[in-house]
Amino acid sequence: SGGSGSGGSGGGDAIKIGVVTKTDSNPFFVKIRESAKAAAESEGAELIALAGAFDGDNEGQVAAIENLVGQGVKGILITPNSSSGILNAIKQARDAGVIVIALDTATDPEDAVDATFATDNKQAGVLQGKWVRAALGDKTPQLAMLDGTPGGTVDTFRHDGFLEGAGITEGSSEIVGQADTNGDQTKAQTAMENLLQRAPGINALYTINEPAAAGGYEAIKSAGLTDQVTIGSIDGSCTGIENVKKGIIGATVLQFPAKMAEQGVQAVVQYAKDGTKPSGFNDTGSQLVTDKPVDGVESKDTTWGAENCWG
Amino acid sequence: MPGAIACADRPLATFPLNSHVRHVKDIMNSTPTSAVVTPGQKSRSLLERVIREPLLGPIGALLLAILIFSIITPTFLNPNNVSLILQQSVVVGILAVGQTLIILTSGIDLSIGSVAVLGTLVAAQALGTTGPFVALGATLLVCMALGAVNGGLVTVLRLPPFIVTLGTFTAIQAATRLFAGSQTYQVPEGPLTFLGTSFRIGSFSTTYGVVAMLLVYALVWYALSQTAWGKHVYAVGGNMTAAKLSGIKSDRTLFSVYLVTGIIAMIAAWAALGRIPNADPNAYQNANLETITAVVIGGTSLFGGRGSVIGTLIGTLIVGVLRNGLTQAGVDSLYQNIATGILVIIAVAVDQFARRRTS
Amino acid sequence: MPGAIACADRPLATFPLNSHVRHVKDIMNSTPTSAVVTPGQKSRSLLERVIREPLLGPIGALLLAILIFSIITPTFLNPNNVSLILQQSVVVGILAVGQTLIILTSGIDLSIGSVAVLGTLVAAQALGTTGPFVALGATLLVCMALGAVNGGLVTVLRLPPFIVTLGTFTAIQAATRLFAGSQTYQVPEGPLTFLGTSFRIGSFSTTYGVVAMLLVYALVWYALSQTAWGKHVYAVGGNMTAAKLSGIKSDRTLFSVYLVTGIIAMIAAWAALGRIPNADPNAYQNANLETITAVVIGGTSLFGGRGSVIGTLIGTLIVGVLRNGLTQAGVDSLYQNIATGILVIIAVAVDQFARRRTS
Amino acid sequence: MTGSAQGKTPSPYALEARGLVKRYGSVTAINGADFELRHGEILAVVGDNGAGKSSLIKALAGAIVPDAGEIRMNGERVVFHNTRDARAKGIETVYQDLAVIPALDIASNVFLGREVRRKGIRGSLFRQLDMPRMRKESSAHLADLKIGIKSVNQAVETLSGGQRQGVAVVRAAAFGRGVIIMDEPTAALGVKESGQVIDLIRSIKDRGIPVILISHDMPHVFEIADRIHVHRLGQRAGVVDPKQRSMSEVVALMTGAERPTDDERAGRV
Amino acid sequence: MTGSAQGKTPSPYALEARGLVKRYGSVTAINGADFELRHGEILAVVGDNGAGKSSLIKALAGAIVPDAGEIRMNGERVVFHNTRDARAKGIETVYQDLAVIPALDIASNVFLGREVRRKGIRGSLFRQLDMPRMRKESSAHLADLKIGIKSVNQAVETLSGGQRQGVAVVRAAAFGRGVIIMDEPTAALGVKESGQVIDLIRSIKDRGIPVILISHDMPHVFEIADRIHVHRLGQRAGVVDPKQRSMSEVVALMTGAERPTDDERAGRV
Ligand SMILES: Nc1ncnc2c1ncn2[C@@H]1O[C@H](COP(=O)(O)OP(=O)(O)OP(=O)(O)O)[C@@H](O)[C@H]1O
Ligand SMILES: Nc1ncnc2c1ncn2[C@@H]1O[C@H](COP(=O)(O)OP(=O)(O)OP(=O)(O)O)[C@@H](O)[C@H]1O
Ligand SMILES: [Mg+2]
Ligand SMILES: [Mg+2]
Repeated sequence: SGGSGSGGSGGGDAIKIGVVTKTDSNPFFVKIRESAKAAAESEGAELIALAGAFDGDNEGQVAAIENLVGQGVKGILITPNSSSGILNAIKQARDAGVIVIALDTATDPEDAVDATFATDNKQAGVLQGKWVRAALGDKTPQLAMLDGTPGGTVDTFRHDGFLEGAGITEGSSEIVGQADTNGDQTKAQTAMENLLQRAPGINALYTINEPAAAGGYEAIKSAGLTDQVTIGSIDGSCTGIENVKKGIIGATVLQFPAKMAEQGVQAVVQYAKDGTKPSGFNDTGSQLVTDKPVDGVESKDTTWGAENCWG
Repeated sequence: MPGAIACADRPLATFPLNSHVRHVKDIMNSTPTSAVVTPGQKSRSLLERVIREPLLGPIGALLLAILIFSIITPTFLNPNNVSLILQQSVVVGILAVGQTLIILTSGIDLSIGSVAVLGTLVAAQALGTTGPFVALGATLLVCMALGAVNGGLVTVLRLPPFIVTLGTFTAIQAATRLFAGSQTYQVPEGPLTFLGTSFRIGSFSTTYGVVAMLLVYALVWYALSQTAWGKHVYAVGGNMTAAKLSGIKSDRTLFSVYLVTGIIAMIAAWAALGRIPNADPNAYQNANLETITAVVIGGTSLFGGRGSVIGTLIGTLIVGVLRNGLTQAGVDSLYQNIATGILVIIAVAVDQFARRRTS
Repeated sequence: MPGAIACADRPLATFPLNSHVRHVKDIMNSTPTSAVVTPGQKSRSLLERVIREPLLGPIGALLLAILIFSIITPTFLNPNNVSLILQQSVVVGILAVGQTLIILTSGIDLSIGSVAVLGTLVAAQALGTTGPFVALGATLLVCMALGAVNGGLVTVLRLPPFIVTLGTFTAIQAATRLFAGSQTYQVPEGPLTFLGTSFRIGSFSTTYGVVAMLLVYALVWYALSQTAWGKHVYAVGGNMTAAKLSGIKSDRTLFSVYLVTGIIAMIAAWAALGRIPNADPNAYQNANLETITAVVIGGTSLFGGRGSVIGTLIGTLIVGVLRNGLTQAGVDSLYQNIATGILVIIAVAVDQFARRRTS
Repeated sequence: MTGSAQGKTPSPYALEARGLVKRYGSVTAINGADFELRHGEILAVVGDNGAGKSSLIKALAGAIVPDAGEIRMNGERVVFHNTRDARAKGIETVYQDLAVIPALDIASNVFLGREVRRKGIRGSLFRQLDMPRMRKESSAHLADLKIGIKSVNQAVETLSGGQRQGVAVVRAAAFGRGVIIMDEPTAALGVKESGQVIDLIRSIKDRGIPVILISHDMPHVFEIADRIHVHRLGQRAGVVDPKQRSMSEVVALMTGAERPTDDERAGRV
Repeated sequence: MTGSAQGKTPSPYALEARGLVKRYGSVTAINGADFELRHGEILAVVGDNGAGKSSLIKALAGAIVPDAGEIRMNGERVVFHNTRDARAKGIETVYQDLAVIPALDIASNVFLGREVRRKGIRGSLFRQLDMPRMRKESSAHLADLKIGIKSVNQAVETLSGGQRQGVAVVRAAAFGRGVIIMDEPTAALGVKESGQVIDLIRSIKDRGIPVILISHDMPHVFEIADRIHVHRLGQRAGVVDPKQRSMSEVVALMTGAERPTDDERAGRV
């Protein structure tokens, strides 16, 4: 089985693996890329890392898959930009005998790929939401939401999960402001500054990732409202954990990108060796990290976080 | 040879172009309906007419890139891989035709990609309630309407195309997301994905999208070089005042270019659904920069009035070849970006060098 | 009044400008060192010299926007909010000065944001091993070197600025990510974040970054309008051939513009660290489009040779006011984008209208 | 567009203007100018630099829309919104700044705005241009002027100043049916080439088409003009008969050193 | 840059060229042209359109670099890589296409490339331009030409064709010290204004500065030139003495209808 796409030529029998991330810019994907590189090296495999040009660059990811298949890889690890946008290319790759593993983001339907190694982003959002709500105590939430890119799969899962966890419905008056930040700190800061001008009573802040949280915090700090606003976030980068420790972010949800990448690479190598295909959704887990634990949400402290963070 | 030679009243035996002078005089004396042409035209084959001298640079750069990649990677010249490069170039390649037209009029279209993306969503949503052909018709209408908005603002209000299309780009992109509820829409196989269908010519397999792209190029090449409309496009872009004084309906020409670009965006939207049967409001965000790059690499002047659509095709292919070839060579995307940045500059430098040689 | 009047050999009592003619003749007869000037100049105050007629349009658009937002929102004219708008404009505003210079030479700089971003990372990383002033020096060197690369490719190889800076943009962005491992680097408070420090003038609090921005504008305004270098920049952008024939060191002028833009990018990098004390390889990705927008809204021609840096300041503020004002008015971000797109077009339309009135 | 003159006896004027005004900001380029062109005549327009000659003929050619005043052709009121309107009435113009497209070849420039399509379906359906024919015709016309153009495929930007002017002259001469206006058509031309343009103007007159010639070249003007319109300070100072006035008198009129007679001032010569 | 002529007796020529060649692709614009300009003389250069006159003087002014041939000033070999090199030797040129910057005002155009800075620290340290002085000087120079320019703050693009030419002429006349070259300086000028340029050229000669005048206006040429260089087919056909040859003979020489004498061919007049 397999190998039909490789053309049989090339030097030696080093297994070639492709990894296609959403972009090259997000440290999360950089962590995936680097962990995959390291894992591949230790397995004696060769890894080619490609990426889309921006969040939503389906064409770029499709081209990357096509070019990797043409190059003769055994398996492709991909963090799909949109859960359904690149299914054709994935199917063609699988038809050519390449196994495709989704990392971080599941495809829709899930069995479009051989296997998925991912965080449950919705669940991560729920954790953030629950914690923020509990930390607010009796106060009525006055929530600002610093979203990522409108329409991104992960962005939507986290956003929806947060609202579910916080017990707030979309469109409710408890949401006093929302802005798209593309997960970018500068944009997040400008957006938060402007939101605070309009709604100085904001007491809860959802952020799509830790850079957005840092940007939001800068704005809150210069407005002198640090005591008033509870900030939640998702990612688990070491900078983020550090920020939790400093009290800049109230709590963050730690993800495990290195686990996803390592398991993915190992699965491809396994397949190349004996044809065993991985399958199904493999949750790599998410963990709330905070130094201010609340009742009803299981959490770990920043010391644990600093040991398990990435980047 | 000095241009003054036709003034010579006496034969100048030592003057090489004298025979040409006589020839011109013969024409003057011949009956006006005779088919005598000046020597310069006689020797022009179709190929020469399609590939004009200024294209030698881009073609050279493309061939050089192909040569290098076929040497350093074993897979690059596979028919499959060549077909892939073409398929990957389809959407941006089609959009780049519209961009060429607009840049020829000394404009620029930053909205072109967003129009096509909105087109894919209109098609996908209309498909649910109507048939595929109505959906395609609706897409065409929407894309043309947006082209008309751009064109109207540029011609009637005389606003700078950069600002107009930046404004519509921003507005259309946001409107698309609202319209789509930030969702993506799957499109089932059918007429809407037709341009993604493969077929074989001998052992070479390609898609109808590639054919559509080549057709668009051929059509617009024909319109630009063989019709009065084309001359007017060059005239309007080369010197608007002179074009007006020459009695060209410059506003109408300008407006028509934006309308045609709308139609081209619709074809690109169709091809995009063929390539990825999933309408996504976040797709093709860099199409404006990518198309402009293809146009400029192809030797078209950003100041208008000079250039050709064939150059743009070559420009598109150069970018496609670079991306594919670098992947074949096992280069990671960050290094690919560095390499692409440098190679694009080199490609244009080769062009400049070739041009200075021939002029 | 016809321009021919100075030719009049006899007094024309009915002709209103006749006194002016006599005036000019007086000048001719006066000693060359006398300080007599033509009436046109006498009445020009400093303000008039700074705010030239073509700026009335952008200024009108800005005032209109301010008026509308101060009516529909209660918070807009708060000193705090005004200060915020200025602070939010600092980085793009400074970069837009460099962009203006390059556009005046009929170029374009797509790399300007990426140079500044690389600058922030160089500063942040150098800070770890050296002192803050060495770090700033290193940043200046890197930014100037990149400006020199752009300028060298444009002047020596005569490549189109669009392609050169697109190439360097792509390459620098990728290189920055590699260099930083896509990590962000926190910068502790100190000289590197100095431009983020606030101070008060009366009840109005602002940052040194705002002051730096205004200083950069003032300096470049002076250089453009009061020095020979400025005249040469306009000449090179207005008509390169004529500039060359007039004996201007056109290549040197062009190169110097790219170098100065490098310096300005360094100042922007410094201001960026003041605003967000965290060097992020992914920041300011849209700076190229944003700066070009500010320049064009400010009335500078993308074809070079016409425009002013004061217009760019107003253009920057228009964008800042729109974004802030729409948020104050409670408009959601997608609707904000739609509104911004449309409002930017309206701002430029107001400008065009004002211009047609005055010409 | 039809004015009150309809139904009267045919007008003696091919082209006529009354009280034209055109302002550019604070500059009044045309300041209430009158103008009359008789059928079949060659009318020279002379005047100092900046007198407003080009502005005047631009108004007559539809290139600028006057702020006030009216224009009549054959006694009938006409309004030109653009050069196309004027062209439709048979008015062809050589502009002082030539109005050629540098990057286009000579043949395309000559036929710009009135391209010839191929015969048959290639022309009607596919709208293909008959480039060979346009090339042949342009090169025949240009050969008449003997300005030494090598090939009509050349881009206009590669031509010398005089050759460029030749292209503009040929374009107007080839297509004018009603009135041909030439704004300093020989300014960049050599002695021989100027002579050929003068011959060309004469042959246009022989075809019965009136010509307006703006020129600073007094010997040429006196050689060829039937009447001379003297323009000064944005107005018509008067119209003189070259057989009754000397060159130096005309120059004096241009500068205002001499006064026109009442008939001259009223254009009755 | 110093050639073999050094140390010899002083050259009779202010500017001199031998065997200049310049090709544009397949067009040879200068085809082995010789050229001599004597000290203090006015040398007219005449020739058909496209004969290569502009190309020749562009080579002399450093605007194009010839493919072959050599140029000497006062007998000394010079190589001009650009117009700055020629300017540094005192050669000033009015180009046929004027070389003005449309968007800049008149004063800035006149002083372009040699701006005057303010006195004192404002000029030396802050490098501020002395715009009032530049304006005053330009308007004084322009007033001499009487081309009716209202204000030197006007952008050049708002001027009439003739006024624009005046600006270019003034610029060259004001700054030339070695040689002044004028390529058809009166082409767009009116009778009076042309006369003023001719007077200006005479006054330049009176200052002892030699002038090269390209013109198609034979009466002007014969009025003012000390010698006439006839250019034909990219070469010097000969140099004639306007006192010995008639206008029609010179025109005949330009077209090749008449042959120059051996002395004329060798430039020995
Ligand atoms: N577009 C314009 N904007 C401002 N002023 C203008 C414009 N066009 C012409 N003028 C002014 O109008 C006046 C008349 O110009 P016009 O070109 O008609 O003169 P002209 O008689 O043709 O001169 P010439 O003999 O030099 O060609 C001049 O003073 C000129 O500066
Ligand atoms: N940049 C160029 N590219 C190609 N050909 C050129 C170029 N410049 C000049 N030529 C050609 O060189 C020849 C000589 O041109 P040049 O301008 O020197 O003639 P000229 O004697 O000044 O004519 P005119 O009296 O019309 O100004 C012409 O045939 C012209 O077409
Ligand atoms: Mg004129
Ligand atoms: Mg010439």
